[in-house]
Formats: sequence, structure tokens, C-alpha cells
Amino acid sequence: MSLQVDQRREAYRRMLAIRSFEQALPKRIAAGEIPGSVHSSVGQEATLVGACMALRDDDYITGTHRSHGHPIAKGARLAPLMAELMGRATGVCKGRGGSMHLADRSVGIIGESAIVGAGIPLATGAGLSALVRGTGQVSVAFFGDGAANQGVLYECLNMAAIWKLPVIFLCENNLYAATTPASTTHAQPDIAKRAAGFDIPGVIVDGQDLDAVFEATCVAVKRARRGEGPSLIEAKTYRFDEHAIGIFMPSHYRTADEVEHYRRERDPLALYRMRLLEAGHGEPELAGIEHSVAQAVDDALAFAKGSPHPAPDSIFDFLYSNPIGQQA
Amino acid sequence: MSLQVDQRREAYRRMLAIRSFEQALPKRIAAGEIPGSVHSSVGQEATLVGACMALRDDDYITGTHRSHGHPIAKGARLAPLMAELMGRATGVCKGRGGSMHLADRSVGIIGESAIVGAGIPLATGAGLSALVRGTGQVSVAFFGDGAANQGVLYECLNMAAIWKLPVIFLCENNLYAATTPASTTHAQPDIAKRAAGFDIPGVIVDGQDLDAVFEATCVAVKRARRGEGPSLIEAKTYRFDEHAIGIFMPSHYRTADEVEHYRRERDPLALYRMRLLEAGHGEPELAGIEHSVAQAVDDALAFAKGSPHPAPDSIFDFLYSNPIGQQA
Amino acid sequence: MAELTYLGAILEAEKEEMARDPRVILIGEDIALYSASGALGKLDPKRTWNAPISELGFSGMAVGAAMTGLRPIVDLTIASFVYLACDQIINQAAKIRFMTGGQASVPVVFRMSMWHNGANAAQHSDRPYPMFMNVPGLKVIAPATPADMKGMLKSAIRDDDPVLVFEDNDLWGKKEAVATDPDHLVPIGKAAVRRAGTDVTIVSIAGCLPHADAAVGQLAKEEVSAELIDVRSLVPLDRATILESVARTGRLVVVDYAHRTAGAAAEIAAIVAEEGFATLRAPIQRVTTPDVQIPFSPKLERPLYPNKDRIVAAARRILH
Amino acid sequence: MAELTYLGAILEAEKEEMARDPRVILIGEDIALYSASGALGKLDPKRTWNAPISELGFSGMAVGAAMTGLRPIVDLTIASFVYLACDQIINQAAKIRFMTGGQASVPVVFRMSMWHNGANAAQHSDRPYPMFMNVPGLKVIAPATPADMKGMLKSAIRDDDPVLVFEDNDLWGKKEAVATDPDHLVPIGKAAVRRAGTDVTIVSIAGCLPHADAAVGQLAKEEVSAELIDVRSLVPLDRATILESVARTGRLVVVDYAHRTAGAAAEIAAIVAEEGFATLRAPIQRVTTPDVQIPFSPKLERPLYPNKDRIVAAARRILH
Ligand SMILES: Cc1ncc(C[n+]2csc(CCOP(=O)(O)OP(=O)(O)O)c2C)c(N)n1
Ligand SMILES: Cc1ncc(C[n+]2csc(CCOP(=O)(O)OP(=O)(O)O)c2C)c(N)n1
Ligand SMILES: [Mg+2]
Ligand SMILES: [Mg+2]
Repeated sequence: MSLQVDQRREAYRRMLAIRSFEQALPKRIAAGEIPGSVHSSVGQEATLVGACMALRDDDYITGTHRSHGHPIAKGARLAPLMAELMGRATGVCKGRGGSMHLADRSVGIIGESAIVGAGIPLATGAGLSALVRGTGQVSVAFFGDGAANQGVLYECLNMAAIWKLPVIFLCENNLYAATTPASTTHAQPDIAKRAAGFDIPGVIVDGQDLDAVFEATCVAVKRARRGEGPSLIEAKTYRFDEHAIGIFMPSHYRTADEVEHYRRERDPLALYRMRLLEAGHGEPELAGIEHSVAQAVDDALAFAKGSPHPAPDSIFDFLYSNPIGQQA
Repeated sequence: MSLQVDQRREAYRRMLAIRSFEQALPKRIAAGEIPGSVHSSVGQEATLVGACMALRDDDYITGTHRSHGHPIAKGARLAPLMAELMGRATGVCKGRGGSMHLADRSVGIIGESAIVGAGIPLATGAGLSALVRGTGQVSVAFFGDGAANQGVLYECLNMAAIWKLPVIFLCENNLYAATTPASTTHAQPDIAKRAAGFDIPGVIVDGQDLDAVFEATCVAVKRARRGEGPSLIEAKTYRFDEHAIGIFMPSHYRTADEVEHYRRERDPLALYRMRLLEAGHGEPELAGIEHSVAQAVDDALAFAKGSPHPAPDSIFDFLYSNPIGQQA
Repeated sequence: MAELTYLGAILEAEKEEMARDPRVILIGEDIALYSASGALGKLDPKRTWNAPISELGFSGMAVGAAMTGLRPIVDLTIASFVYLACDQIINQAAKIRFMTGGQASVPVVFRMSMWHNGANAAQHSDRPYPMFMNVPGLKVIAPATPADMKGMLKSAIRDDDPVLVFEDNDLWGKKEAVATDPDHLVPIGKAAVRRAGTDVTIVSIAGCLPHADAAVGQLAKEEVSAELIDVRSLVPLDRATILESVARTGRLVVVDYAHRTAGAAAEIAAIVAEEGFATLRAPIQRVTTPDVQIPFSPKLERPLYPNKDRIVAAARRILH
Repeated sequence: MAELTYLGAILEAEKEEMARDPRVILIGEDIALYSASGALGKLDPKRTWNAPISELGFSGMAVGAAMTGLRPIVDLTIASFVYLACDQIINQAAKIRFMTGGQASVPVVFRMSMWHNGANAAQHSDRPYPMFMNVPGLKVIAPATPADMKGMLKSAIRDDDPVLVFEDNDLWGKKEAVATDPDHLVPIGKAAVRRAGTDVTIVSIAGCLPHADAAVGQLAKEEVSAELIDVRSLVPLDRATILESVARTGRLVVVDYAHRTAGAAAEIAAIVAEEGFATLRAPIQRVTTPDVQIPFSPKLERPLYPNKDRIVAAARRILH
């Protein structure tokens, strides 16, 4: 499987949208427009978009605290995401969720969980649900290398395997969990190797290579839709920014050289741009995409800033399906 | 490694003690002397004793709800165990623990947990403790095939591996978890294969063969004491009795033929007795052991029945290291 | 109407709701057992999932399935195992609707039974509903009769929010006539006044009902008219019924099998001390299980729980 | 004495106890960070265990280590992650001493911080101490000043029972003079009377202290003499100090950041409604966070918590 011409454009657009969206944030945080801190997916765009390009619009995904990249990769509109980051009533989660929880249900996201690992069973359950309802949908659980040490992953690998659920376990192995190198917390470096114990295919792909991630995901999706069960894909990737932005974060745990190397040699956007040029997409075409993405981010910022804050007396909204008479 | 002459006698004595202890219980339950229900280890004696014969007296173990076999295999006195089953003040847990919790600290047992899988981290932590204190002790976590599906096992395999903890993960795979066949809840039949993902040796042994279990455990213990880290041993064994005795338990989930086959062909006691005879232990010697074990069980029953119940006003004893002023 | 036990009511509720709504599925350990026994009738294998021992995993899966069109019932069997699933219940099920600004519903039911006087010791004898009462977003019920169990469990299955159902295994054998109309529901959030009275209000939680009822009978012999309220639902809690009763009687005894500190009885006492103080004529009495783990020895265990005598004694203390 | 922040007090307590007792070890995620920063001085690598993200596993390991000669401090970082470890804390740490008839001690400390007003949303903003108060066998503390934090954390580390330490990140920057004597302890189980008063008793829990203190100041301007009690320890709870105070003032306001239902404030209200009723002259007031999940939007979040104005208003309601 490889991407068609217009899919390639869309993939580039989504990767760029993630990058541009993320890069617009630090200034807004500094300006006090975005409260709290954010976790950026810069450096990991090819993994997110490569996987999502292999999905149908109605397929499900769950993400993580690093929650901006997944919805954009799945095709979400930027404005409600940005409004959410600014805590506005027009935000995708009505200002209740914020940076760690940009779950956009309209594109199939059923959770961006800030509890590390906790999105995995949600995605597995969505797979079970698709199977029971016979819809042919698949479900992808995105999770980090750190999350791979949560026991719940193994419980879910096992259940997905015995019940042949249409689930793809997609590990964004960016080599670090906050300040902790995976090399110090993983008995062996390849998370994909942990799949064999549950009789699940476990494959490793270059997470900086959009096509590689796309192809591996296509194989897994096909398998899942055929009723043959789950797969685990480990994408080796890298986070270019600090673990979080907007809160003090030490950086001693990795070398400046290492970061520099990835930024220079392994930038998924630069790599894909080169590939597109080689494939005959001309500079003007790419510049067009770049321009329209920049515009979309600007529009999103303007929409967000122009949106109202949620009303304090709406606080109990969405807690229950019907108000149960809570007291303020 | 193989057992010395007097170790062989001791191994036979302990296996027989488990068997005889367990077999004395149904009558006592029917007579109302033992409250609640019990989980018998009959059929699994070689796994328990084979593993424990490879341990030092001061090595640690944790067990399960099927909690009578572990302390006896580790060398515990029978009387306080039986008194505990009868809820007496002289019981090993002062009548507080009962059948699912026969943890005898005097032989190194730091927990018989009735929460399936929960003993695993306790044993892993005891291994960490031994490492920190530099005592050369090892720690064995006994757990069932059912428990092998609890995520905490994988968290502990990983931590034991990265920190090279002196821990042995010993799975008593008796093919069923209560009424559920492992074949329906395990993605592939060998739990030992799940170890590779954590770079830990995973070996399968015949759990009905005391020598096989002993030898595999010796290898793991040596590795652990040398500072080379954990091992996972899967002993394929079988439970001869129902999941629990003293409470209604359906038996539809396995065939009478299968049970009969194991009882007749794969009885660890019969197999070991034969092996002892072949090795030159004479009938009189074995009969002597058999007689003394029968006597020990009778003594334990008499001790238990003759012991007082705990006083109701002692209820707050042992809750905290010092009373904190609870109210009745 | 048909005679049903409390346990039979659970099965009947599940069977009816599964027949009514193809989105209802069942997941839990060893449940092949009761579906195999025919208790639920003939079922599509895709509707009952006999799970590995992976409470956190399958509880979370039920939440994910609930968000995507199913209405799962999770059978956690014994309440003491719920701690393994706490993260998915508290951080996910309870929070997702709110945190996503209403983008998702989580119509999931978690059932669990609480064991008493069976010599099961500390790891199989908990009554952990108080901790979930402190978690906004969850509903928590503890029906005490077969009719309520059937009607409220059915309401729970039809509810669009996560509902925790606490069952008292003391009551399993209890029998009564129960409505057979498959659309007969008992609403979540309404207490039941089991006996009307004027001198003292006795609020009973979950399986305490038979003891509280016996206590009311005993008090009647002593010419004391006790009003007996069975709360049935802990969240939402029917504050109005409790406050209205105390406004008439001026006296309150709360009876609960759970541990004392920060329990359901504490909440009810606090509500009345706050909103019903003007009408309160005597100290509130909590009759609960003391703050100690449940021992194996029946001689130690049995005296711990609320019973008729302790309830009567508490009422007497504030009547005279 | 030395000036220390609340956060500094935590590090100082750990550093002193680790120096004093070789059995004390530290385990948690990203802790290499603060040991690397030198905050704990030079440490044996066998004393700090930088853990994988495996909360259930390493919490249970700490319990196992505690039973076998160590005194682990588990840093769970943010309190909202404790649900993953609930099974080991509730079913093991709390029960093992009792269930084994005293054969084992479990000297383990679980530390966790509670976040407020940082726009962290529902999955990073819980204050789950109420649920653990309902579990016999645990001790639960929530110190509100640097001096108490240092002295009580040290007591917790030396305690032979499992202690849960709840830290309020609101207070991290708060500074005061703290005893430097490494053997200066603050006992667990004693409340502190922060201000003596005669008209109303204000009981403050955890990080509410600065707000309660400000409220007392405001009330003083209105000629109301409020007594301010900082409970510090939730289990054991210093009932005597609270009851004695209410016996003098006849009025009680309980202030707590945790959710309202079945919370710590409910327990304190219930105790007073039960044992202090005779001296109570007005309805008890709970000033708590309402039963709603914590939203991301600061505009929604900030008004939820108890503050000076809400405390003063509650006091006024029962004074006039
Ligand atoms: C259960 C839980 N434990 C700890 C944390 C704190 N925490 C937030 S992100 C993070 C690191 C996660 O690492 P990884 O899974 O590799 O994802 P990445 O941040 O690298 O994308 C940690 C420890 C948390 N949010 N949830
Ligand atoms: C966490 C938890 N879940 C469920 C149970 C109920 N239960 C008790 S024993 C058991 C089966 C355990 O199977 P396995 O681990 O294979 O041990 P075995 O009984 O075969 O020795 C189950 C499900 C429990 N005690 N704890
Ligand atoms: Mg990572
Ligand atoms: Mg088994």
C-alpha cells in the first residue's frame, strides 16, 4: 500500500498542521492566553499522521496527555482545538478538557487520557464494540514508551488477542518518559518484542518516515478488518521539544547533541517534503499547502481569542446526562 | 543439581504433608469446625515442594488464595496452620487470616494473597529489599495461570529485569482459573513465553515431577544469587480437587475423564514415591514417613480443636502497631 | 408479579434488558458459568465475554465500549476486587462526559457483591461504596430487596451515566413478589419509606434493612414509633425524604454495614446536622461497622456488624 | 531553626531520615531528577529507585520491601495516579499486619501532591484522601505548613504502619522557620489550634489553612472571635480537640478542598453531631469543593474552592 497523490498532499498538510499548531503555542502561553502547560508532538508528526492516514473517518483512536497531534492527524478542525487550549466555551471540550485532553469525537477520538496508559483499554473496548456491532471499524490506541510499562497494556494485548479484536496498539517510542530514558526503565529496547508473548505480530517502524508508518498500519488495519485480530506497531520516534512547555522542565536527561541530531537529520516534515519533491510535487504546490496551513492556524487563534469563556454557572453541565441536584 | 538422600526424604515428607493436610479438611468443614471454604493444593504438591527445596530457610515466598501448600512446602509446622483454619487464637494469623491467608512468617512467607496476582509485587519488593540489604536472599512469587493475566505481573517482570532483582516468578499453571480454562483466556498456552519480552529466561517444567521443578528452580536461584536477575518458571500442573471446597462449585468446565487421567497417571506423590523406591529408599522407610505425617496431621487437628477462639474484645489487635483509639 | 430471590432478581433484570436492547453486553470472570447454566437464556456469544483475570483492563474496555454504542454490564464479582479497576472507574468512567464537554456518554454498569459472615477475611469482605460517593460523575446504588434490585438494576442499565451497583450477599436468598412487566423500573435517586413513624427516623443503607426492620418491630413493642427509610440510592441521595422525616421525628439513627469513618452514614449525618439542625432534638447516632479490617474468625466477625440490638440501643439512647 | 518552604521541608525530611536510617529508600517516577539535582545530597544508588511508569507494581514492591526490613517512601507524584495503586494500598498495605495476626509490619509511606488552580483538569486535580479514611489500617495526614510537613513526614517515615501523606501544591512556596534538629518530630494524630477563639470553631483541612486563617482575620474585624483548628492528621483524627473547641463555641464550620459527599468534612460534622450535639448551638457548615469534576478553564475552576469569603459567609450564617 502506498499513498495516492492527493492523500500525500493531505498527509503533508496534516503533519504541517500539527507542527504549526504546536509552534504557535509558546507565545500564547507566555502571553497568558493559554493556561497551564502543553505537551507538544513536534518531531512525532510522521508517526501520528502515517497511522491515521491508514484509517477510515469512522475508525476510533485514543491518545495521550500529548494530545494535540492525534486529533489533527485524524483530521480535526483546528479552531475548536485552539479554543479548548484557551479554555473557551467554543472549545472542542467546552473548556473542560484543556491541553491534555483534546479529544475530538467528530473525528473518532474517544479519549486523550492524561493518565499514562489509560487510553489503551478504552481503545480495546472500542474494538470490542465494533466487533459486536459488526461495523468493520478498527480502533487504534496510541501510547508512549513510558506507558508501555503499565500492566494494563498486557491485559489488553491478551484480551484483544483471544477475542481477535480489531485493535492496533501503536507505541510512539520517543525514547523518553518525561525525564526518564527508556533505556533505564525497559528491560530490552524493543517494545514490539513484548507482543510475541501474546501471539500478536509486533513490528518496528521508523517513526520519522510517514510512508513506513502508513504501510505498517495498513497491514495491521487489514488484518484487523479481516477479523484476524490485533497488532502492535512500535514507531521509533523523537520528541524535539521539552516534555512540557509552560512549566519548569529540566533538560539534563538528554544531550543537546542528541536533540540537535534529530532536529537536523530526522525531522519528519523535512524528510517528507523532500520525498514529495522527488515524487514530483512541485514547490508551488507545497508552498500552497504551507500557506493554507499557516492561515488555518491564524484563523484558529483568532477564533479562540474571540470566543467567550464558559459561564461559571454552567459548571455542572456535562457532569451527568441529567442534573442530579448537586450543590455549589 | 539433584536432591541429596535426606533432602529426598524431606521432599517426600513435605509433599505428603500437603496432601494429608488437605485431605483432612473436608470432614472438618462438614463438621462445622472449619468456617468458610478452602482451596486445596492436591495435585500440585511437586511444584510447591520442588521449588521450595531449592530455597534457603530465610528466602522469601508469596503465595495465593490456594494458601495451604506454600507454607507446608516451605517447612511450616502444621499445627498453627490447622488452628488458623479453625479460626483459633493459636492460629498462625491469630484467627484473623483463615484459609486464603496461611502466611507463616517464620518460614519466610510474606503473604498469601487472596487478591489474584497481588502477591507478585510483594515478592518482587522482597527481592529488592534483599538486594538493598545485601543478604543474598532470593524471593519466589507463586501465582496461577489465571493470575498471569493480571498486568501487575508484567510491571514486575520488567522492574525485576532492569534492576536485576533476585526474584523467581513461579507460575503454577493448573490449566484453570476457577471455572475458566486457560485455553480460553490466554492468547497462547505458554506463560513462560511471555518472559522473553522482558529479557528474562522463561522455562517450562513438568510440575508433576518434583526433580524437574527442583532443578529448574536451582538454576533460577543461582542466577538470582549471582546478581544476574529474575527468571520465570512455568510449572504445568493440575488441580485434582474442585476450585474450592465448602462452597458450591460447578464442575462442568472440565471432563471427568481429564480429572481421572491426571489422578491416575500424573499424581506427583505416586510418581515421586516410585522414583524414591527406584533410588533405593525402601518401603519401610517410606512407610515411616507416611506414618509420621499422618501423626503430624492428627496432632495438628487435636491442637487446633483444643485451642481457644480469639476473644471478641481483641478485635483491634494487630490493626495498627499501636492502638489509635478506634471505637467499637 | 412473580416470586424472585434477590439473586434471581439480578439475573432476571440482566436477562430482560439483554433481550430488550442488543447493545447490552456482559463482561466478567467466570460468567460463562451462569450463562452456561441457562440463567440468562440462550445468548449470542458476542453478548457475554468471559474475561481473563484482568479487572483494570476489562473495566476500561467496558468504558470504551460504552462510549461507542454498547451498554456493558461489568460483573466484578466481589467488591474487594474493585480497587484494581479504580483508575478506569474514577479517572475515566466518571470524568469522560465532563472532560469532553459532553461529547461522550458512558452508559456502563459495574456490579459487585459484598460478603458478610462467610469467613472470607479481610481481602474478600469490603463494602467500598463510600469511596465512590466522593467521586462526582458516578451514580451509586445499593438496593436491599429483590423488587428494588430488579427495578433499579434495570434503571442502571438504561442510564446514560456510569452506575455502580452494590449487592449484599446477605440478601441473596431473600424472596419476594417482583413485577414481571419488563418495563417496570425503580428510579435511581429515590429513597423508600419502609415504615412510617413519628418518634425517630432510622435510615438504613444496603443490606442493613432486615436488621433495621427488626429493630423497628422491637421498638414498636416498646411503644416507640420509628420511621424506617431505606436509602436504596447513595448517589444521588434522596436528601429531601430524609430531611422531611427528621423534621417530624427530630431524631436520627443511620445504619450502615460499611466502615464508620467518612462513610455513607457520615454523609447522611452531616446533611442533617447542616440542613436539618433546627428540627434535630437529639444527637445523631451512627450504627456502623467499626474501623477495623474484617477478620476470618466468625467469633470476631459477627459482632462487628450492625444488628437489631445495636440499632434498638442507639434509638433508645436518644429517646430517653 | 531555618527558613524552609513547604517543598523544601519535604526534601529536608527525606534527606535527614535517609541519612539517619539506612533502611529508608525512595521509589517513584522521575525521582532521579531531584536526587540528581542534589536536593537529597549524595545518595547510594541502591537508595533511590527511579521507576518505570508502573504505579501498581512499584507500590506493591514497596509494601513487600517494607515487610522485609526496609522503610520505603513511595513518591506517587500527583494524587490522581493513586487509583492505579489502590489495590496494593487498600488490600495489602492496610490489611497485612491485621490479616497475619501481627506477623508483619508495613512501614511504608505513600506521598502524593494535590494540584489546584493550575489548569490541570479533571485527571490531575483530585484530592482523594476521603476514600482512604474509610480504610482501617492506614494513617492519613495532610500537613499545611512547612514545619508540620517536615515534622510529620519524618514521623511518617519512622512509623511502623502505612502512612499516606497528602501534600498541597498550593503551599509549595510557603516559607517559615522550621526546626533543624533532625530528631524534632511532629506527632501524627494531634490537631493544632492555630488561633484561639470563643464564638465559632473553624476546622481547616490540608491546604485550606491560609484561607481559613484569612477568614479568621476578617471575622476578627467584625468582632467575631473564631477558633481555628488545623486537623493536620485525618487518621487518626484528633476528635478531642475538635469536640472540646465546639463545646466552648457551640458553632462549627469545616473547610475542605476535597469533594463534599462522604468527605473528611462529613466525618468531622458527623462526629460533632453525634458526640458534641449537646453543646452545638447552630447548624454545622461545610465549606467544600462541590461535587463536580475539576474543569480545565481557570474561570470555572477557581470559584469551586473554599476561600476566605465563603468561609466568612458560612460563619456569619450561623452567628446571626
Ligand atoms: C499514571 C500516570 N503516571 C504518571 C504520570 C505523569 N506523567 C505524565 S507524562 C509522563 C511520561 C509519559 O511518557 P510516555 O508514555 O513515553 O509519553 P511521552 O510523554 O513520551 O509522549 C509521566 C510520567 C501520569 N500522567 N499518569
Ligand atoms: C483480583 C481477583 N479477581 C478475582 C478473584 C476471584 N478468584 C479467586 S481464585 C480465582 C481463580 C484464580 O486462578 P489461578 O490464578 O489460575 O489460580 P488457581 O485457583 O488455579 O490456583 C478467581 C478468579 C480474586 N480472588 N481476586
Ligand atoms: Mg515517551
Ligand atoms: Mg489456575
